Amino acid sequence: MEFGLSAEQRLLTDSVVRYLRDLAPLSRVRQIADGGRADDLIAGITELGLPALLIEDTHGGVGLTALDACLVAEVLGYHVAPVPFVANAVIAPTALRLAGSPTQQRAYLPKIAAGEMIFGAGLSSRTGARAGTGVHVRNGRLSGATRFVLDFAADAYIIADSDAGLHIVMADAAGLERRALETIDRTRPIGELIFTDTPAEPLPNAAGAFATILALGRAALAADTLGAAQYMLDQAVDYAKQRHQFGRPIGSFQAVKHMCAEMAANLEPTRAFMWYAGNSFAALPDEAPRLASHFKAHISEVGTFVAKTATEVHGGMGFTDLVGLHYWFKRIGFNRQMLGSPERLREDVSG
Amino acid sequence: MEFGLSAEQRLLTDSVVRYLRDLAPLSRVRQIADGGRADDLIAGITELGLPALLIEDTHGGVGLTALDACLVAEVLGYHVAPVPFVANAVIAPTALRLAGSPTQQRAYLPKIAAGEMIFGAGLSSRTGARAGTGVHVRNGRLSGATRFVLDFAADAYIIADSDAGLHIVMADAAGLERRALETIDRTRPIGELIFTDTPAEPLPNAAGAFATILALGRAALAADTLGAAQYMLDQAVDYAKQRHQFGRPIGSFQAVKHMCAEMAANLEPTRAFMWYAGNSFAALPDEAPRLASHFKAHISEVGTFVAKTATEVHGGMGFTDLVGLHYWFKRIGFNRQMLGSPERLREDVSG
Amino acid sequence: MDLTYGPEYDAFRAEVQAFLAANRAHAPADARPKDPASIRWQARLIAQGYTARIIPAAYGGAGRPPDILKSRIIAEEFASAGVSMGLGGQGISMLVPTLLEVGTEAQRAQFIAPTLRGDMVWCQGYSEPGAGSDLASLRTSAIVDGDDFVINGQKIWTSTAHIADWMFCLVRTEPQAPKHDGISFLLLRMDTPGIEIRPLIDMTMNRNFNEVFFTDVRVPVTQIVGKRGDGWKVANVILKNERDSLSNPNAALARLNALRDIMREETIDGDRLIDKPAFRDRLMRIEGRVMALLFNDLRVLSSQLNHGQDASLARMVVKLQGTELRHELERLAIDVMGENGLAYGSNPYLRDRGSWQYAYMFYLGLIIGGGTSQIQKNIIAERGLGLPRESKLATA
Amino acid sequence: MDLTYGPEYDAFRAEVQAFLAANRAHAPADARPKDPASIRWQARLIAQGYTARIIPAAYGGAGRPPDILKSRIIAEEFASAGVSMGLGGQGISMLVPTLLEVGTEAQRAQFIAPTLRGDMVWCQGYSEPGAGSDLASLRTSAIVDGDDFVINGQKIWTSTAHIADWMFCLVRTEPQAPKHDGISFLLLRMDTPGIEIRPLIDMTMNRNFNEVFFTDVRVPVTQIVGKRGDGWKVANVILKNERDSLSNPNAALARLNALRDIMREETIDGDRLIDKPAFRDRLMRIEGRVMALLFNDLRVLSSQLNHGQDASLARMVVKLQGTELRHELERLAIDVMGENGLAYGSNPYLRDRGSWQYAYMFYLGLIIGGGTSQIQKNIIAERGLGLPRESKLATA
Repeated sequence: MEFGLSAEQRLLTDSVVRYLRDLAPLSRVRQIADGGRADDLIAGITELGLPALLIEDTHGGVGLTALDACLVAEVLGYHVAPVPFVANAVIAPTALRLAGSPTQQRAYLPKIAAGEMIFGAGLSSRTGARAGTGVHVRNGRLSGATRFVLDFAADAYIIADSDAGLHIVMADAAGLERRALETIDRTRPIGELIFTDTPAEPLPNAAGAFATILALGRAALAADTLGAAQYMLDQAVDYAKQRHQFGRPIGSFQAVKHMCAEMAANLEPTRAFMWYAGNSFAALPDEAPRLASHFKAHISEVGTFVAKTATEVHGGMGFTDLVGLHYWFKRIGFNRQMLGSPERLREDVSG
Repeated sequence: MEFGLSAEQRLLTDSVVRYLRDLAPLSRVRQIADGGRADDLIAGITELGLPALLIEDTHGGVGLTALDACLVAEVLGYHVAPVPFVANAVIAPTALRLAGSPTQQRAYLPKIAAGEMIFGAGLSSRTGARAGTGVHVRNGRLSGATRFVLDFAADAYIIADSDAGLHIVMADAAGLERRALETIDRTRPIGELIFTDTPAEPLPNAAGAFATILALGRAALAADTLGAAQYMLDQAVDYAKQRHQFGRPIGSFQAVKHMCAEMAANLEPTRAFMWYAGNSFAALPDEAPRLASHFKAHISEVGTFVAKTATEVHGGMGFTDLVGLHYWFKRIGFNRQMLGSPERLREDVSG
Repeated sequence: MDLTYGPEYDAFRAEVQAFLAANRAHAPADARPKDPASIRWQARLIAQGYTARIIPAAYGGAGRPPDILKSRIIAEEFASAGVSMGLGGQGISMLVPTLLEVGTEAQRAQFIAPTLRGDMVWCQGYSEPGAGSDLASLRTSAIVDGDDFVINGQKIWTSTAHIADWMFCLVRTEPQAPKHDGISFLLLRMDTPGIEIRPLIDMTMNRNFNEVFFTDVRVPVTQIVGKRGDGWKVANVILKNERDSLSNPNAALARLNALRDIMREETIDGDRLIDKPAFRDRLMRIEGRVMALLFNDLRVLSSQLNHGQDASLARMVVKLQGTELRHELERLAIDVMGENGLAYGSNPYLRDRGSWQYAYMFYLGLIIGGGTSQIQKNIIAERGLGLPRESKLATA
Repeated sequence: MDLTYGPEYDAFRAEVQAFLAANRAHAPADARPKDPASIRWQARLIAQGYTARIIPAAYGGAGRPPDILKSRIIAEEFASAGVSMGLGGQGISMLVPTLLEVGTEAQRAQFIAPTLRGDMVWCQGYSEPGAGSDLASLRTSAIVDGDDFVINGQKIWTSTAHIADWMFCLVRTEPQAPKHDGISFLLLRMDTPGIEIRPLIDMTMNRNFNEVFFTDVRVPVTQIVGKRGDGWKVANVILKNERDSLSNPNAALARLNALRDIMREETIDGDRLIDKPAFRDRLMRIEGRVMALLFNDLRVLSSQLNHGQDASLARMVVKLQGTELRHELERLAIDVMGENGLAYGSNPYLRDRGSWQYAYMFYLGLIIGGGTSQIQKNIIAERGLGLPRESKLATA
């Protein structure tokens, strides 16, 4: 019995940590958030094998597990890494593996693994469609709109229609209008896709697979929040040790101390939650969707609390752009809403 | 413009405070909670005019307002007074005034005012009927059951049936079974009434009046919670000043200080809420039910927080029967559920 | 209990309404410093007695007698009409009352009228990177050299520094004195050589603040308000007023109603958001809290009108409760809008010009600024409840 | 990651299950001190190695090698079968490990076996009315007079004092020494003259505790554990173990499921409670928190089995999170039951024998007791996160 990370898992996350620490420090994140290109970082994480993570070696991938994807997502959140991941490395490979035809798998998986194609994902028709959205299929072509498309700067998209189907749509397809949407989180591009009789390639086995695909996307976003919240807590603790007011470190005041303790007390158990939920995709696949939804709902609440409290511990400095803490604050806020807000997730699991 | 208490209102509450401080100290409350009789206290508050409060002088009452009833309820809560009030002095007089015939008013109001009759109230058919309850009328007689009857040790009851009707039932009526129900709050007797073709006297104008009757009962229970929570806060602050640990008063530790500050910050604004909601029965009668429900929902949440936190400030002592703080804790818990729990109240006002 | 204002005030309210109806076309959408339309509107409001109301006419104010209800009626009517109340800023709200209280006659004559008119814009130099909660530990130094103070150091959180003509600031003039006794309150021109202003972008990505650096900045010794070493007292004449204005429950009510509108209009999977019970429950919970603060505010107002009514604790909790409430209210709005609630900047699905995310962050700033929630709790516990003060060392 | 226990342990689990199937008829519903059936059951469990498992056979224990997984399997299977794990109490859980660690051979021989058998019942005398959080400030004095300590003072929170044969307690033997250095750990018979026991009723209205008063109580000087003045260290050998057991997430899960059953069965206005979205949302929110602690618990277990896995912070937060969670879970149950949730004592509408109200209050007691939440937060901040300690004066 061992409920902890393996040496390989530690090596994997260490390699991503080292890469991001060196090549994606806050100054680089800012640059990309301000509109700079992330090509070199995308190339770098591709070299590290991130898009290939969930792809079997027969398709040029490294064939790791859902838990490994969560661990990587956690590291990406910790560094607010401005790179595609949740759609391109998690949702798309999983959709192709579970719902795609062998031909589709052979066509696309090697390209994702090699970084030759980037996939976005537009699932909003199935995760809470807002007015003006919804995707309908006629004669194999799509009409309608899907919003909040993850990893928007992509070559192709996995699209959920309003009737339990999944499709691949090329970014340059006829009748496809792409509109980037600005959000508070400038580390991750999202956008809207508007379809007008747009050619699409259906994934033949979508029906039973969607729950798992969505769950894995949720787990990855939730893991990203865990990482981001851990960073904010670490920063708050550091700041509380260094910042002096009234002649002593603010971390020696009981109020500040207890704010930090409450963050840790809420956050630390979510790590085991992530391990268990991530591991369940292999160990308890029937329970995985429920566990992933519960994990995302829970970490979203904890993350919101940590984001606010860590900012408060930083005092006015936390409110400025100087220390950049807000990138993590906003990333947590972004993850909270995407692919299911806490209320919706709790509704999903209460059946 | 004056949004505060009048000199008369202060005189009224002062007289009740003085009476209870002298004649209903904790030792006396305990005695009654342990089964002792409260006859002398009931006589005493009758002499002070409490049951007569809302009854017009033409019926032997003192003709005061809903706000005055809330102010008295607040004092009763502050002293966990083990006496009838919410049903006997608030719900029954209001029901008779708004829904009763002139004959009924002449028959019962003077007796309530003089303490010659005590009324209980069983409204559960209209405030969230649990399985096994519900009251039905056939040929003017009642069948069924109502539970959680307030001021249970009574001579007669105001009963809400399941179809918007109100009735007077005598405690000694044929076909009436009375079962006392033990709850955590031993300062106020409640019970169940089981009707088997029980004779009852309908109140002819019940239809439009029920909302106001219920609202006033809710406001009174809510005011009781405010008083009880204020007592718990006062005790916690006193204890924090007196109790020493680690060589200094515990109230000088930031954690304890902030617990007290949070209680005060949440509780203090509820006082104005009570004034406004209480005053609305006269000043803005159409808005009164909504304000009373909102007030009760809000003070129930604040009260729950204060009850827990004040107990925590007392450390182990708060958990014992020695300081008796639990009587207030339980009174707040009791009020929270009676005549509408917070979730139900919020559902009521969200229409 | 009497919640009416009485006939004199009803008449005054009608007068304000009439003024608004007749003049609102002249009002700028948002009064901004140095904006000619705003300055014209300001002059009209002073003439009418609707701003600078109780400041003597000799100093350019409206010279009306103090009347809390009339001031409130003006505020209520302007708010409900959505019309600008004229120029704000720390010169008008903080410096003018300070000079009225402790300035010299010459200072009053020189500064108050142009400030009220909007011809002289001020910024405030109090906080420093190392002196936030513990403001009295500030280290920007002013050393006398001839007829001048020579200032070196740094200020932060200086809103409007980049457009201000003048700054009022706290500097350390007596380095040997105990920390509260070594501070002086100075006035200085922002074009004095040696001042450098750098924008301070905040988490909303706006330039709401600046940093200001001083290198050998020379200020005539006459430009001191109060005596040398009395700066802490001078600043505290009005510091306490600042906190109340940050958390107006009427503004919270307006936001709540705007959120309810969104919930009635927007849908998810075809259902109106207002019909989602979990969201509705949260909305009603917030509404109860808004009501508590609205009525609490009325109580505070009444206590200012009626002697013998004590509302000091009620007043003391306003900033803590009000800012936390707004932060949560804005968060609820984001949650009900879901992914659309993330919209910011140029996003076409913004509601209310993106103000929900903006206010969600801005109110977190207010929870921190102007006396953090932690400090508010200390104040409530010590001054409101009489709990013992910690030793000086431990007052965070 | 491997959540299975492996074949050896699967076999062991089967063995435990077989034992339970064959023997559960002999188990008392609740093991109680001095109850003959409980004492017989205890003997059977020791013989089987299911309690007192790793205590040497020479002292009356089962003498098995330590095996965390087997211990956990036993606990899991007994809990899931709802069978008593034998006698508990502070003698077995606290005194026995203390004597094993720091007792003399004579003390071990005299006390451990009868304690394990249930023939010798103990109570603990640590807390005093003036020494709660600040336990080391205790003042009950023990002065040497000839061959005896003479004890005067008072203890509080002494559960089972009224049925105990012996007490282990902390007393002040060196009044001149610094407060942590003046304490000794004594053993004494409860029938010693001069001991008075008064019941301490708590908010649940049960006698869960007592007060114990000492007036010139004479105890032979040989009945000390450790040296004079070492009592604080002796007590701390095992004090830390106490805290974990107060908040078992598996128990929280069982309660959550019981609550869900109530919500499926009970109705309001004819609607099942589980169909009320506001309650369901709260239930799911609590379920998420229960899961977090369940998996956290698994992580702590794994860290005890696998070297190099650090779960110290994960372990440190268990008491704080677990007790607050239970208190809230019980409160949710009361809320969903509404007025029926108020039932207590003889009320015919009690669910689960009134345990919801009982546990709601009892868990508030646990939030306070065994290291209050405030103290837990200090520990997490200082030991878990490395934040600076306050000066000694300020450690509350």
